[in-house]
Amino acid sequence: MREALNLERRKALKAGAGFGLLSALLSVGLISPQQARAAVNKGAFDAKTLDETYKALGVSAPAVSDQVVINASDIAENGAVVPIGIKSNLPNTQMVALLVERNPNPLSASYNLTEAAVPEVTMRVKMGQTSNVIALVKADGKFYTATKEIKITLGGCGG
Amino acid sequence: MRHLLALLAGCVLASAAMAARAQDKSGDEVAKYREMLADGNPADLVELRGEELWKAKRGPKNASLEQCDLGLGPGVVDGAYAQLPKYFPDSKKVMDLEARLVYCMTTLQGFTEAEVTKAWFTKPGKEADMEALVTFVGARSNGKPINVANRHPQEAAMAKMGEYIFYRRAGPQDFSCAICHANDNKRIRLQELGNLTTKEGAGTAMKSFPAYRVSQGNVWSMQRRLIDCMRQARWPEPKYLSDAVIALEVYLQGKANGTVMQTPGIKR
Amino acid sequence: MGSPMKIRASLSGETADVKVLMRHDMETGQRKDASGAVIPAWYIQEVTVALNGKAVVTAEWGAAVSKDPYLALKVKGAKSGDAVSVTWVDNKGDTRTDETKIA
Amino acid sequence: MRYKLFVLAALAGMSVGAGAAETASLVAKQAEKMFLESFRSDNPKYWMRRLEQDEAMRLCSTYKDNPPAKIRQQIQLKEMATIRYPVDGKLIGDWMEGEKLASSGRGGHIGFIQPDPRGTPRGGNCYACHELSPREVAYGTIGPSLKHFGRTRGNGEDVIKYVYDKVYNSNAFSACTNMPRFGYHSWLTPEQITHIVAYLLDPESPVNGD
Repeated sequence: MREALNLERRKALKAGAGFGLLSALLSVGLISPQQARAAVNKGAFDAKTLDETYKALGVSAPAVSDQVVINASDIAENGAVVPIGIKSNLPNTQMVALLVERNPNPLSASYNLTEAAVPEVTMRVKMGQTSNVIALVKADGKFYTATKEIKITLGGCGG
Repeated sequence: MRHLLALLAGCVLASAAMAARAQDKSGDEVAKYREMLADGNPADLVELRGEELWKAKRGPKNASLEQCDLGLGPGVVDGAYAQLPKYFPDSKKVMDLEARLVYCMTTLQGFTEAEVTKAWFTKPGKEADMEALVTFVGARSNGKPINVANRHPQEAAMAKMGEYIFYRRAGPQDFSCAICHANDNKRIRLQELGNLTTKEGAGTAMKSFPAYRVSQGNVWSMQRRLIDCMRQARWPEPKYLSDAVIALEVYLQGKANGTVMQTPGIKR
Repeated sequence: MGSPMKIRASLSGETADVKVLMRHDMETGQRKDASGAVIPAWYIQEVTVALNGKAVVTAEWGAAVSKDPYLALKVKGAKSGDAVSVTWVDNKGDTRTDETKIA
Repeated sequence: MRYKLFVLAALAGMSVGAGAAETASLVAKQAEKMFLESFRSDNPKYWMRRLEQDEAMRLCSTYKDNPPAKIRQQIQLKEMATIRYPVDGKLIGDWMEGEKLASSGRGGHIGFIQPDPRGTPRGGNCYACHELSPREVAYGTIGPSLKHFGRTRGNGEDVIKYVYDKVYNSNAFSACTNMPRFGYHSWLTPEQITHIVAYLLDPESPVNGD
């Protein structure tokens, strides 16, 4: 029985972009969320520095590119919710990720894009303090970045 | 000498202009931040839950709130928030939306007052039903002008007492509401402060509540907003639904009268 | 099973603008409650956006994504009436799927 | 209903020619009672004492922070007499400590919803209302800009004493100002006030930098 389940799971994982399958397995309780996480981006979300994160993602020496654009305000009124958009103008963009340099774990989110997706995503993240945010893009097998500083201000009455 | 003065005056102007520009830049960036937030207000999800709660048969009497009289007759929700607080002959009290919802939940659904006021605001992992109901009812006044006539003598009396409380200083920082909210064009840190003694200032504030607060991750009602102002003033904690809080609401709604509701808002 | 999402999908040309609001606490596991006890981590780890049942974007999230998450993206080759569905799975294994038709 | 009875009773007792002042004081009496009854009964007594007003607070509230000249003068004289100094007599301290105090708006929050944890140090929260260091963009404008305060005013004895006194008891100079009386309420200690003085006046302080 266990054999069978393992086989099932291996098949699912093999499917690669089969996230739908993964969630299906999760929802019926066939695999635990920890296993699901391990299956996808092992370690990258637990990495504590930019370098560790890049290593975990298999990224080396990403090139700075003006074809990667970060859309965010210079100032955020509250670090609990910081809206950030990433757009890639590079052909064949396969993945975009957002890293917040000074967060306890820099990697906030990563998006695998199929050909049907425009390489442009907007999200909202928590930032513990003023920090550089880095848009990491994988296009045609190579990695590119753009960086922007976002100031987190103390707001309101201050308490 | 005259040249020196002219030069000095020039410097002052220039640095003032530079400061103004720096401030504009911060202002522009804050405006952009708010614009990006406004594109998706999580309060919309809270509103949906509120509507479900409104229609759900609940409590010992297994009844919904659909027959609740919010001031425009039983079951009328559209526009109700915009004309609250008001005097209700059945309870012989001036009530705001939350006080009225508690009244309906006790009379129609058979809950006790303690049951429905115990968890009136959201705590981590526990969303408050009251917040959801307020968000739903509030949103159904969207586009309607605030209309508190203060016709009943008790409403007029509450407005006067609200004004008194607005200026009443207390606590180890000498604060009153007026300290921060009786002047035009002021900021606390980067946040603009409305002059709540004017229609424009009070209107901007009152039309947008209930509002989602990104710093808190949930919707705040006007009760929550005012009770927290008193916390920030370093005062002890007012009772939920107390007369002092409702009196302030009556005073502020009166100042905002005529302003078109735009809720749920989204704020820092 | 989670609270419902709000999905907006509007068409400009052949590209659909998809905007999603999800209701989730997104607890980092680093906060404490009033009694000083750590509030356990609880956050969405995986999001799939699909057009007519076919995955277009698959996302992995950390705990740094804000409470009540917002996600906006664009899908090519869409037409009026197409179904856009969004599925999330959190670290407790809870999941939710909602769907809307492109206006 | 309670209020209505109260109004009627009070009206009956009014002398002929009772005017706006009497009406105002009547509202004040009712409102005062209602206000104090509006707080949770489980607030400890020493919390509730925070709602008591001293004479300056009472007068400022009554006149909506704009008292007539005579009363203004009276408040200022009385408040001036409350100012106390550090034992060693030194009125200018450490600007770095001052910066911490100026930046923090924490401390002193009570109640049951979001009180400060026990022992949270109280900040001066200067940035809530004032521009100070040119490097801090998140400053308020309720009070005047104090950027380059020492650079423009110097740091002579008179200026040092003025700044100390002003922070200790703002109402000694400007009755019913928006600024708290930090020393008078023991919100900050005399020593902490000397650090704020340094933050404003020390040439090394970022307030006087670029």
